[in-house]
Amino acid sequence: MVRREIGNNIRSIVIVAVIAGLLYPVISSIMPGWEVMLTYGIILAIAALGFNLLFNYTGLLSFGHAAFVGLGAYAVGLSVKYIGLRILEVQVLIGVLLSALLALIVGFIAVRYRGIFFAILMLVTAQILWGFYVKFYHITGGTDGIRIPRPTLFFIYDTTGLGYHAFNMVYHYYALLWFTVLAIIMWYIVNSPFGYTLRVIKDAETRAVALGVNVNRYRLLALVISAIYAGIAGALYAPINRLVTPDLAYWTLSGKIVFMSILGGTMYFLGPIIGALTYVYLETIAQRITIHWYLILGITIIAIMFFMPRGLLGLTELEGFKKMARLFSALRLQFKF
Amino acid sequence: MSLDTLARYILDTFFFASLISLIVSGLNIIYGVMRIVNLAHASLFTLGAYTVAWITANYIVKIFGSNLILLLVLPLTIAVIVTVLVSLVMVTPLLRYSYGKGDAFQLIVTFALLIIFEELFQIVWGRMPLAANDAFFAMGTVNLFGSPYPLYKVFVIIVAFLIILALWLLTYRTYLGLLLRATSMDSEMVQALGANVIRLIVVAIITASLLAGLGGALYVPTASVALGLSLDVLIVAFVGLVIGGLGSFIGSLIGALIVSIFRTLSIYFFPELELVILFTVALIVLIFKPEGIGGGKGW
Amino acid sequence: MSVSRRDFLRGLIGGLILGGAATALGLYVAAPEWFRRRFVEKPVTEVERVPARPLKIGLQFMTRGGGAPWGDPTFKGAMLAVEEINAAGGILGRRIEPVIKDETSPDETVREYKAMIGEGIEFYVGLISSSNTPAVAPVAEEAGIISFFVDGCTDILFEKTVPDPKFSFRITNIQSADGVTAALGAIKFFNLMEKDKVRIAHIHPDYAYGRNAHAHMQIVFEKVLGRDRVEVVEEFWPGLFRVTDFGPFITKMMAGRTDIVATSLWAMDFINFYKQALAYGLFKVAKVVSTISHGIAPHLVESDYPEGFVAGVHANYYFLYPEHESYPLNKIFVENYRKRWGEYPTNGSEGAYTAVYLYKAAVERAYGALGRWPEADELIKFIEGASIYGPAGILTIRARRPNKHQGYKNAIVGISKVDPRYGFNILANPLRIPIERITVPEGWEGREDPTMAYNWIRETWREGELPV
Amino acid sequence: MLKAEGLHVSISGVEILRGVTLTVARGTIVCLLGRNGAGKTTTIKTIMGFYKPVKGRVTIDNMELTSKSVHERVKYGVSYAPEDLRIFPWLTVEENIKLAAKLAGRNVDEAIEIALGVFPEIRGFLKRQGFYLSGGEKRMVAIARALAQNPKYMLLDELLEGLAPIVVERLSKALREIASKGVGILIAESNVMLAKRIVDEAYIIERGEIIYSGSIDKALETENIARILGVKIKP
Repeated sequence: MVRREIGNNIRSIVIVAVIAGLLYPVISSIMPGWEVMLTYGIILAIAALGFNLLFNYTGLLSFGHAAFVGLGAYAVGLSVKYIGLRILEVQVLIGVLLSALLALIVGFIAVRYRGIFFAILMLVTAQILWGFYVKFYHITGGTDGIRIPRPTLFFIYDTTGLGYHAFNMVYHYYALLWFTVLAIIMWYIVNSPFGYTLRVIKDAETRAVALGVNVNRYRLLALVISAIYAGIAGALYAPINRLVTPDLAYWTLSGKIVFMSILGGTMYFLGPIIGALTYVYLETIAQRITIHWYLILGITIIAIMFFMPRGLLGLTELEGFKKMARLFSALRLQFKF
Repeated sequence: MSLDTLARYILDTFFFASLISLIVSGLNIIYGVMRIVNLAHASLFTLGAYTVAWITANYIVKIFGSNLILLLVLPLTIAVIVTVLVSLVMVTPLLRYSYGKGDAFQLIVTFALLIIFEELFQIVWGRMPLAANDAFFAMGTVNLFGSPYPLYKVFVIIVAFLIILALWLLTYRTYLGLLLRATSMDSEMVQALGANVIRLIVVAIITASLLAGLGGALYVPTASVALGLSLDVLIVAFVGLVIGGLGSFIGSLIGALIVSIFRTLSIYFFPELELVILFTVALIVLIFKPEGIGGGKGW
Repeated sequence: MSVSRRDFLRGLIGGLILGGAATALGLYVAAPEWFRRRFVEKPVTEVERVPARPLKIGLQFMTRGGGAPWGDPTFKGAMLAVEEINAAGGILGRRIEPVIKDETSPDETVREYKAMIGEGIEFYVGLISSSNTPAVAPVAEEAGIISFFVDGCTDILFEKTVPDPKFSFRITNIQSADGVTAALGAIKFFNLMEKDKVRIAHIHPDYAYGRNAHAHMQIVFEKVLGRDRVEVVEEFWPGLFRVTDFGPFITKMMAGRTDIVATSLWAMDFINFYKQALAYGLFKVAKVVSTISHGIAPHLVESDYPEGFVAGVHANYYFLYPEHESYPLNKIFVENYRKRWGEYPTNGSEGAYTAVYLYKAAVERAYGALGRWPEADELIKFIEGASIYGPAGILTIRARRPNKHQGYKNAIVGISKVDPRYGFNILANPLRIPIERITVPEGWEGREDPTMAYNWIRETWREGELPV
Repeated sequence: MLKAEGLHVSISGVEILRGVTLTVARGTIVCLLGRNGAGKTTTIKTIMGFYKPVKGRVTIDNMELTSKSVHERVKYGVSYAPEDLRIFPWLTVEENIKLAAKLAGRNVDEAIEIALGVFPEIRGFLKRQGFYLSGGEKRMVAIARALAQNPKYMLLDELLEGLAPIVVERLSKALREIASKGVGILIAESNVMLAKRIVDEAYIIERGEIIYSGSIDKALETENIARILGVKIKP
């Protein structure tokens, strides 16, 4: 296995976070309205990170991660609707517990299967939840969804009084904080003995079994962690969207999460993050160019799959890019900066 | 429940099962030969439906009036031809090059193809739903224990039955069927024995497209066709596929029938739970028999 | 890690290049506009009384998928107004420039709405679905964009979601009026007052609109006919545009010996439903009352529609009424609309058309008072409480709670009938219902669960008596 | 003559074969002997066309096969029985053989007769599905299936492993019978003792290279080769 150095270290996470932080005021001043996408992007990146723990490190393709995203979002929505809870951290915790519980229940069965069966099992799970949200109108509000009031952050900071732009900005940095912490934790997870074991299981399952590894237990744990990430993303998604609807558990969202990770490059730790951030803008730009933007999306997906299987970060391995990197480091040595 | 109601329910169940089984068996042929679950398959169903709706309303009715035979046969034939041609241009090459590239790759590529189809329908046929119920009404109704039932739905059930029968004969009574079944069990070995698997793949995709296009063409006189139909159809077909078993011919039929039965039952008893029930059945089947009811034995 | 410094550099360069490329792409798309705003046009100053830049209007309707027969004419109505105003020189000389987005699920609709704000719209006309107005309105309030919702008329919007709106308005009649009008139409046209027992089957789309229509039709039946004379045989809740085969539903209705099928299915759902119901012979045994059957483009209501059922137009407007001879405003609108789009307008077209003109009228009045182009929060005062003559007659925007910012006009319901002059099925024998007789009056204070109108009817209507 | 000349094969960046050269003449049985992972299966699969060699060529009676795809090679008279046999599990034995004959363009009834001529036992389970066959039966069917294609050359991968000596004896006899009809057989084997029961001449492969060709007995006299093949040399 070729080692993918680029985008697989802890500093690059910090760099992305810092860039996402600095870029927000810049975008909002030169292209107002475009800055919200950045927030959506980093929140979806959290879900994509969870997805990739399963996909790249464990070798399981989940076509139903929207199940956990939806559960996280509905944890926020239902806790607001029925107990008036608005402290976001507590809501996130509820989302995490529910996602983990669901992952444990489904995973108990699902981790025994691979490939298409695992993908379908996850898809079916998500669709059942979706059916529940849609059909139980009196509990979930059906397709109308549940409106989310402004949350209280850090237990004491009530955001109700903030204006539209002020709240968006505050929430962006709040989400960014979650993102940074979660991404760093994920980096430690994939580079821990646990993470290496997952990779051994993925590449050579029989060898792992021979070494006495309980393969299914490892897979289950990976699924639970992955679900927790998606759940947190769902919970964080609710307040910025102001609305929780069954769409958040629909298979198209699962598809989007898969696509984001592929776009960025699933072989890289940073891939899903870059993918999510690029995707939200790609979607917006494509929508501006043409009303037939799904056509562009579809063609892009196919082109990436055939011609850029390593995704956007795969470009950094091109010779030209490497040459530039060498040039840059030579310059740096020369001038000692 | 009175007799006429019961009879209607049974016929409705079979009608829905007929359409679903046409799609599911197509999905299964492709899966059998290539090990690809083609998510874009339902788009061909929609394509067939759009073609019939468009051609009937714009040409057939205007040129030939409401001649029943022409209304039934002509749009159906054209739709099937269009579907197969489009499949040859768009679906076949993509699937061919996705062959053997891994589950993730294939699922993602076919998903993208589904999106592209959805958008192309919009460009060609606009955003309005299309309908062409002429054949449906021209056929009239049949008296079913005292209340009317649309004859067209019976016609669809019969046509689907004949198609399935032909498919069965093809699979179990011909050399091509033998080859197809062998390929669904072990395509590499078939190749090593001297079969041109790529050619077989093309044949399989065309057959599947034909079935899907026919399904859509049969469906459209009973309802209208709109954007988003592919997704709805795909999801139901998918449940049928899972229940019946991936890559199994008998499974396709069983799956379609079970989906249809549960759908009718849930509409009758718990209309709120229709989708939940369908997916729960699929989940239960996956847990206890992950290869599906008829799965695991090749096509 | 020993190599981490090199990793760091590579990561940095990768990030920079990707970031740069993304920014460049973004700039390529957005820059001309931004550039123009920054450097070419002079910034708006206090001295400048009317900004020179075009006036951007956001238009967002369901123009694809099953909702298209409804959303498409609505969009056309708005575009007609925009084109007419532009041809006449714009609003105070400002050309209107439409920014067009799609209305889909609430989630995506809100995101698109936000994107429109980013593109600098100054006012907004949009929305068909009752799922979407409660989703978009809070955002409109926060962002301070004057937004006219053409439809999406759920009572919840101005009762619960934004009880004290500033920037959001709604043109269509409130949703409770829809169910009430249809039920009253059924009682009148079918002479239900004379029947001993009425067996009703409900079939409604499973979201706010359907739930709402169900509640209001049911309360009117129960109140006017008397609770024990009404028997509900079945209730079906097919998901909006999710069911194409209504066979099982229809079979069950017929099995239950239904007299009246009460429905609020619309657009594609209604078309599929009635075609299958025809084939199953439902209309031979049961009468149908629909809140909304004739709300789609009139020519799409084909001549095979069953005749003689209670046809609703969402309690709003039909292109034949008010009669053209006595009300030329409608005649002109219908003719212009026909000339532009080659078809007859719907109540949605009328609503969107009137909304654009309402904005124009308000701006002009504000200009008269202030002597300059009004800010959004100044403009509100000129819309609240205002009345405007539209093609449908007079439309009044309510200024006080409950249902502040809701538009009111007289409701209409009729009988479906094939008209050889048009070659399609029209709404005939119009029954016009004064809106104040069927909606919550200003200042009424009552419970809002499920809606105020529901409780108002329950508490104030006299049992066994027709209010109109 | 089936010839492989200087085959170099890489699989996902790892070089598996490094210049393998061997020849099989019609009417002879040639054994490719080596440890697990030495490159036996890769050699056979490359001759069959499953792997494209980086360098080197495959010819049959001086006709170039290197660029031909797998299914075309069957038409030139090569047939193949893989290591895991790959009998189609849900087809009957008869259908298995029929399919092979048909794909090679042969008359089906004739082909079945020929196969039954070598393995009369098969007649007893002709209608049984492949899934329900025992290991020994499967191997017979695998050989019969290859034979039904009327090949000039047969490639058999690890056919004898794990069988009872009596079955080995039966299969060896059959192979000799087939060879006597003018078919060239290349058989891959890791067990020297089993190989010796069938044939004396062998190519010995180690780490992707042919390190010896000739008599097995002679080879075992060389300490190095004997160690590779896991045979203890008597003092």
